[in-house]
Amino acid sequence: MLRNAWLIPLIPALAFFVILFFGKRLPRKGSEVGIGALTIAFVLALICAGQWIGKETPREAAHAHHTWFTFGGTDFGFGIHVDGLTVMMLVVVTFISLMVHVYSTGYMHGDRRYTYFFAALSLFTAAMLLLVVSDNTLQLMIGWELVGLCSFMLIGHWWEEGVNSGAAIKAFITTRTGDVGLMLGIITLFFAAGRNFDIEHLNHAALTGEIGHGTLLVGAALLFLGVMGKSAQFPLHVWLPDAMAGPTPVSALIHAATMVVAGVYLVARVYGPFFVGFSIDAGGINVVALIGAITVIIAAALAFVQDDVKKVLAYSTISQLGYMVMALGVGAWGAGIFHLFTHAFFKALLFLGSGSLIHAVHSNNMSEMGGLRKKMPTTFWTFIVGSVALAGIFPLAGFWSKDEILLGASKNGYPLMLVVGLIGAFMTAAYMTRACYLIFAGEYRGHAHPHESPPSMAWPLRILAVPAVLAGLLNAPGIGLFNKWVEFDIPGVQPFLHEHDFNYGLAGLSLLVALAGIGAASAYYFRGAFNGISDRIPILKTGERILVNKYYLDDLFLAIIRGIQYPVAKAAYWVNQNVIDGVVNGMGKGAQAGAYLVYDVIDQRVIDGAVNGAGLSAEEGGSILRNVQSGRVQQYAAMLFGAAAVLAVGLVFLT
Amino acid sequence: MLTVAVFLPIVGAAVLAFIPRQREEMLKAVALLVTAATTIVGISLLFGFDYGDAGHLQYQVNHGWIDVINSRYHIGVDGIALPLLLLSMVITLLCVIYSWDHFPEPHNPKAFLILMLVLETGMNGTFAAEDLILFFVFFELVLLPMYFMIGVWGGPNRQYASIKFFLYTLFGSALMILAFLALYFKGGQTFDIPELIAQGGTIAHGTQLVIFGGLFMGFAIKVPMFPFHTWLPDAHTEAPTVGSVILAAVLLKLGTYGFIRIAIPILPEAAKSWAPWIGLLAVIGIIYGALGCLAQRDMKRLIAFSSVAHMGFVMLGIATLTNFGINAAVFGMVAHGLITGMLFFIAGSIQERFHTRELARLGGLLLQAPRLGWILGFCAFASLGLPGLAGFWGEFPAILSAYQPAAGLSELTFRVYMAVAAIGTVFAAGYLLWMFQRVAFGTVKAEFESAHIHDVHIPEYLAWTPLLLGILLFGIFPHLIFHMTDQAVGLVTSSVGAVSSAAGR
Amino acid sequence: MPLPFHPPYLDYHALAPEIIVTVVLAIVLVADLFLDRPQKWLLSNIAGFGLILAMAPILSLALSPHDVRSMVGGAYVVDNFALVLKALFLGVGYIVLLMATNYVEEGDYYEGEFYFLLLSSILGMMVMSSARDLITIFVALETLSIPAYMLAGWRKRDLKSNEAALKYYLLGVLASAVMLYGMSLIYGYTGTTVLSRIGEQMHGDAAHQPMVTLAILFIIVGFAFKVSAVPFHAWAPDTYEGAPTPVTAFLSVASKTGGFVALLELIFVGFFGRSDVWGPLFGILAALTMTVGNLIALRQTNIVRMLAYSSIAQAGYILVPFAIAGSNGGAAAHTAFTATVVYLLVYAAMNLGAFTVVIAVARKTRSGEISSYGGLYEYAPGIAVLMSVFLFSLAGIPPLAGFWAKVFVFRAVLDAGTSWAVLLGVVAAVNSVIALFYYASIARQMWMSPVPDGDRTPIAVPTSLVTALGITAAVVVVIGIYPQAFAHFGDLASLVP
Amino acid sequence: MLAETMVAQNIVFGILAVTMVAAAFRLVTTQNVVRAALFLAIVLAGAAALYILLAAEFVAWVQVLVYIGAVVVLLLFGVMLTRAPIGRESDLDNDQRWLAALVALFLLGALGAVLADAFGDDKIGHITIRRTAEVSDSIFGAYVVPFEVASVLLLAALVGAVALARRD
Amino acid sequence: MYLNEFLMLAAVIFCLGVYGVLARKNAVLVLMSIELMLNAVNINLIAFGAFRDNVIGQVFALFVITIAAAEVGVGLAIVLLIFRNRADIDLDELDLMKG
Repeated sequence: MLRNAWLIPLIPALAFFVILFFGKRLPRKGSEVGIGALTIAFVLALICAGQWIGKETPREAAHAHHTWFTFGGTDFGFGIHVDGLTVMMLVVVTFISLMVHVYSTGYMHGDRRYTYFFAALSLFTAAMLLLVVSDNTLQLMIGWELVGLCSFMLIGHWWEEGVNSGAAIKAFITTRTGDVGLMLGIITLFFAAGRNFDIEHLNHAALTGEIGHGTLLVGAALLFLGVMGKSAQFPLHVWLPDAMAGPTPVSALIHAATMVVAGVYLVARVYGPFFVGFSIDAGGINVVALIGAITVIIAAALAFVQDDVKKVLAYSTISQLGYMVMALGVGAWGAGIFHLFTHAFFKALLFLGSGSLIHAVHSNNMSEMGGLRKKMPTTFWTFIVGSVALAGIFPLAGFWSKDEILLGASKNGYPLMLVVGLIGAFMTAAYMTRACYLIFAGEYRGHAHPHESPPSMAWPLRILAVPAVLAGLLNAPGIGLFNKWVEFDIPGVQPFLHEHDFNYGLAGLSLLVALAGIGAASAYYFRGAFNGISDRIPILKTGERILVNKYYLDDLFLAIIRGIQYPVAKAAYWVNQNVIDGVVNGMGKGAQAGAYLVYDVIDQRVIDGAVNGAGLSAEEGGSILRNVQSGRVQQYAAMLFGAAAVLAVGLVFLT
Repeated sequence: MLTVAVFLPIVGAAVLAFIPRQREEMLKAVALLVTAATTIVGISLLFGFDYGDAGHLQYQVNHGWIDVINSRYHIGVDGIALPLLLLSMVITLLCVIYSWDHFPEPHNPKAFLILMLVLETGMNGTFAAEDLILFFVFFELVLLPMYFMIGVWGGPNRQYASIKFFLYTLFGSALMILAFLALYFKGGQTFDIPELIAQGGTIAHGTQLVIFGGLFMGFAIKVPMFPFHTWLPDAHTEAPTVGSVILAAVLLKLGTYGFIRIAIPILPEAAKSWAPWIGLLAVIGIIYGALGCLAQRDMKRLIAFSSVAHMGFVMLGIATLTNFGINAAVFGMVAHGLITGMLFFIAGSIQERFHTRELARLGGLLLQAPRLGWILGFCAFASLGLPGLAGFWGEFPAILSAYQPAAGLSELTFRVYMAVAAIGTVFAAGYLLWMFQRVAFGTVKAEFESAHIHDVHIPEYLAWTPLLLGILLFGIFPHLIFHMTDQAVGLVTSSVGAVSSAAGR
Repeated sequence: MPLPFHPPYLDYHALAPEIIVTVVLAIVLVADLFLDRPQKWLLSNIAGFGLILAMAPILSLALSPHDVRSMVGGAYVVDNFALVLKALFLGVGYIVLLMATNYVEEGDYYEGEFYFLLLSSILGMMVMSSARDLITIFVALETLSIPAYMLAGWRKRDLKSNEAALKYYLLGVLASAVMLYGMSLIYGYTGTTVLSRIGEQMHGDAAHQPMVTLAILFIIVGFAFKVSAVPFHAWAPDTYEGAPTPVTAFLSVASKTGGFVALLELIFVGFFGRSDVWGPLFGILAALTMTVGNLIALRQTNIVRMLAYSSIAQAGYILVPFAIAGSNGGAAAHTAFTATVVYLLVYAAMNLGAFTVVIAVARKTRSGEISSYGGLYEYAPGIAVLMSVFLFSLAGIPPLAGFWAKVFVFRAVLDAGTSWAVLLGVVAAVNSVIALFYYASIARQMWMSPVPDGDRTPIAVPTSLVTALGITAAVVVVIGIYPQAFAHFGDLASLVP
Repeated sequence: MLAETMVAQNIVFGILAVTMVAAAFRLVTTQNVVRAALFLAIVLAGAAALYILLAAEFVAWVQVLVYIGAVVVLLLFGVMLTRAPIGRESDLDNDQRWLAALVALFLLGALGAVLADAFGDDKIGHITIRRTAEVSDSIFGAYVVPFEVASVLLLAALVGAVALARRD
Repeated sequence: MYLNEFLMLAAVIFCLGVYGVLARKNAVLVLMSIELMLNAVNINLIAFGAFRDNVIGQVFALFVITIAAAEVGVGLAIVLLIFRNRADIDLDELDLMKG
């Protein structure tokens, strides 16, 4: 089965076309196709996992490679590379996606573009899976871009409102900006690896020092640009919160399992160049880790001041992604991946939960919720589970993965990252507490009449709650299966990433920090301690304002776009119309709508004259010369003799 | 066989000339028949083509033509010409279909169809010609019909646009013919392209530079490259839908094709000396065109400027003088032909329905005509180079090739070009999505709420489906084109001595 | 004591075309006396028949094996070049006849005399194409000019026509006076009038004395006037505008060609040794002629006048090969000569065609203003298409004959390959673009502008005009598609040393 | 040849030359059209005399017959028919007199210089008296074609002139 | 006798003719001036004929004389035509067509 893993992306892709063309005619408007396809895909993924685990160690990655096309003497192939990482991703993606599909049947019920929505979901999943299984960077990039496309389609699902389509475009453009880096990075590494897109070959070459360090650094740095775009790392994270404009299931899919983790996956997959390029094993600090760290803190801080529940989760996602990137940055490869794994479950859970809430209260704002604990028990319990898991409380999933990251940071010589990690843990716990408080505690502040969501939505929550609780145990001390199943090894390269055994001290510390966070937050909210503290202390006030305004980053970017791009565009266009075009016509010429009045005159003159560059001058020349043609025959005669005489003298001297 | 492919249309035109202009149905039927037949011939060419030997000319015909100046009727196609040849055939066919029930004003289908057929002969001929004079004749033969198409059936400002287009291109050609004749005398008294390629290298470097300059003017104006592009927006804006489609889809390719077929292989050294400058103009064009787009209010004009940007990618590919680059260029030509052609079709249909192309007045197309809207979206994404669609394979390899230009060209320079071009892709995404949002998203503007907008109808479907399929197909199986072009390009670049840097290592 | 008189050897086969034309013009003249008004139409048919008849011996000569027939000590030669041009003149004459038939008939001008003069002028041209001797050239020149002077004034009651005649006459006579003076000097220097013998004496230091230079210059000036090369062109626009349109066509094609024929003979046979004189001279003339002609043409509103300037510009292109024929030892002489002849052939067809259209249109609009061509395409598509063909051929757009003419010229230029030559070529190229502007602007009128006076009644074109249009258009298109046709004329440059 | 004949020749030439130039000058300056015609006659006659001096009697006689006999008379008729006033008339010249003079002198200078340079002091040596027969021989011999053509030309000129000039 | 005597005389007469042509307004006078120029040519021819000691000069001169006569005839015809239509023959009045 491993060799045929290509079926897994293929099935949803087919589903996409089926839904697109026949969806509307089907009884369930195409949703059944999507769900069916995803179920199959999920099953296949599980089979893959089984076979992978079943392999005798050391597990050999499965390959299947076909030449796609060749030119320029280079083979552009498409193929699959299935190893632990792939399998893990396959399982996660298909599973989450399946959940989201099911959930959507309820959530999107009665939507105008219900069918189309499912089509997009399937394509989205397919694209992500394609990205996951691909064995070469080119194919990976294709999946990558397709993911971007689908995110555009889904975020802009309700495109009637300009806000939504705006958000969609913002998402696409921002990630695309990162993709410039990705593209150039891929190109650089393509040539560096001797005109070869193959990832394993690339890693091998990188780790065996076949490629110069400088080249690797450039290539990796460029790739990382792409990562920052897709995985919403600071400062390219701005698109993600806006992306909440999309329907909640989409947010779940995007933020839990698919799009955003693509970046992390990329780093993990093409780890060789990163490891060597950024000389990660040197410890201390490096760009990847640093960016990750910054993201962790900043995003977490932002999560505090949000009123929109989805935004809270969005920022928490960003900060968790920061964790993963940081993990990879500090060389804790396994930890990063593991966190990706666990995070997928509880974050999906949380999003779907929030969706259930929104579905109930018809609002995203926590200020219009409150006291829902009784009204929506299932949602409540599952949400709490998710939050606790996210907060990293023993023994839920988040605890284990986050702990490993901190462990890695400390052991690989990144003390700063360790600190950041702990602060992050504190904040995470705190803002989740705040969220839970605002949503479930106290009195209901909304206007709608909330009620528990339909089973189609409730069940996915229940199901997701299970891995949210248990997933972490895979790597619990004494078990540590995950790291055995999913490990980064390149044939021919002796292992360079060393896993560290569980460290109770550190684990305890992180747990304490998390609890502290919860404690503090509860103190603030439940007990009403330091009420209005931010009002009393100006510094905090300004701090809050800055946070509320997302550090003014959006404004900054808008300013950049509005203030630079459009004027430049306008200027360039003006130059085009007036200078270049003008030079050509021999006179300035503007055909731009709105400038007609200004240019008609010139147009006319230019047209009447010769458009061919001599323009007006030709015309004038003609007019002047006409005067010679006076009509007086004797002047003609004079011209005849005169010319003859002059030429005579001229020639006589000439010869 | 090839001769038929070239001259069938003009024969058809002659036939049309004898059908009274009242018999519209008959006129249309004949025109359709002819173009379809031509396309079938083209397809049979496709099947008869020996891909194992795509590098060399096939279906060659080589008769004496004008012994006086030793110019021969020599035609043939290799892997580079074949796809473009087919492109022009298909596009013309589709244009006939599209204009089936809506001819622009002043109606007069007879003249319109005749022009279209003459145009097709010109285009096919240019792609098939293997003799400079023959090439030039076909190259120019294209001018007149387009001139009349724009000038008679065009928009309000048509007279200006048409004459501008005409003079502009002719200016280029005037210098081009001089260059051709110079080649004749410097290159061993022949106009035969293969022979010239064999001997071109022997021309003194200085002379090469000058001659190349002449050729450059001729082709660059046609492409059009950055400082010479100003005829394009006017021509496109004023031209009737079908005119813009043909213009964008095929005519612009004549210029780039000229570079690949004539300028570079015959004058390799000059090509090397010119390449950095061509590359520079190309990348300027990419950014410049994109910025131009962002400042547009008129949909058609926006698409026109996007052509400038896209042809910039093509020219960048060519400028690298590598296999990657030129393969990409050829692919880019085909892709741009399909995609931009499609976009112009849509723009035309939109104008037909709303009687305006002003982005500010449009909106909510998806609500009134969802299919049209999504097709537009599809094309927009194809045009911004989304992988899996045709546009990507013209763009990405071009950028790729700039990383490592042909031996002897400054890598640094071209890597800068590469970066700029890559940034250009973001701009592309910017203006295309912006356009898409304005046109398709949002709600319907008040003025059109009551207007009855019919969705895509039959002739449009017939005309568009092949293009859309093509965009998808070539996106998924780029091989379809690369396996034609690769060898032929290999020969081109070998003359530049770039093979070592392209195929090797 | 009486010296015995040895009658010269005359090859009557070779002279047959001239003789036939002479006979026919005599017949026309006589017949004119006996026919009264209603039957005058016969005359044009007789004349036309005569011209066609004269083609017969030309064909037989062309097919006959021995191809150079030289008479009276090389003063009169019938070779390939002569035959081709005689055929051309006959053809042109026939077309002009077709153009004139209805024109003269309906304008009730003298018919018999008209055709008679036309034929005598043509006779002069035919003699010119065989003349290889100063005296013969002089006589031929006057024979082709003097009738033309009078034809220009044929619309007797029209002041413009009179003025046209007078201007043409005066300047013509002056030009020939200058030319004669030059000829007399040449005779004085060489002691002979036979070109070939003159040619032999054009080498060495003696040949480089200023006197010879001056003489050559004066002779060239005489013909530069005939071909209306700037600055000797001034008569052309006025005369063309004033003269009856068929006559204008005749002048702008036939007599211009006559001038070029004479120049070819003089330069390539007589003065080839002095390329240092005529090379730069023609260079200057060509550049001036092209540029001035085109620039002024840009500003014309009357179509005949515009065509006049256009034909001046065209003469400029034809002069280009002369300019480079002598460079680096006459390397490019052969191509240059061919280029000129080819251009003359093509130019005749396309220019005549354009004028025919003008006549046809004027029959309806009664106006020569370009604006009156607005929307022609709507009510006379056929004519509009033909006119476009002729105009774009004049502009040199392939695949029309005019394009090949220009290609031949450029070819000659690059064959010479000197930097001056190339410069001249670039000037010509740029000019061809300027020219396109005014040609295209007429096309624009016809196709893209509305009909000025909403009158859309189609034009009634008489058969003779249709025939003329048919022939000219056929030539333009056929040569355009199959330029190889030229090869069938054999070596056009049979004069090149 | 005897010296005195040469002297005589020179004297005669001198007289003739002076007369001709004077007459020609008056011709282009006189304000009386009829006089102008007469001056023309004088110049032409002088030319005839020169021809005799150069032993070309036949040409001389043709000159007398054709020119003085025909052309001058013709011109006089022209003068009459165009009702030019007999006697003085104010403005027979146009306003570009000075330009004309300039061009003429410029031309004269050029011609003079060139000729002087060319034929410095070549003498017309012994002059063979050519009998008219020789002239006719070569006209009907080497120059028969132009001769025939010239006849057509004259006919054409005649017919055309009639057709133009005749009142209708 | 010096050849140049004749040539110079001819040159002078030729230039006087040129002057007349350019400066005279009355068409008939212009015709006369033209005759002057042609005569100058004839003198050249005869002189050269004597100089080169062959008959061609005389023949040439005869042709010139003949044709000159014809030209004058035609010229007068045209002048008369104009006179009939405009009642004067001032050349500088004739500028209906220009530019």
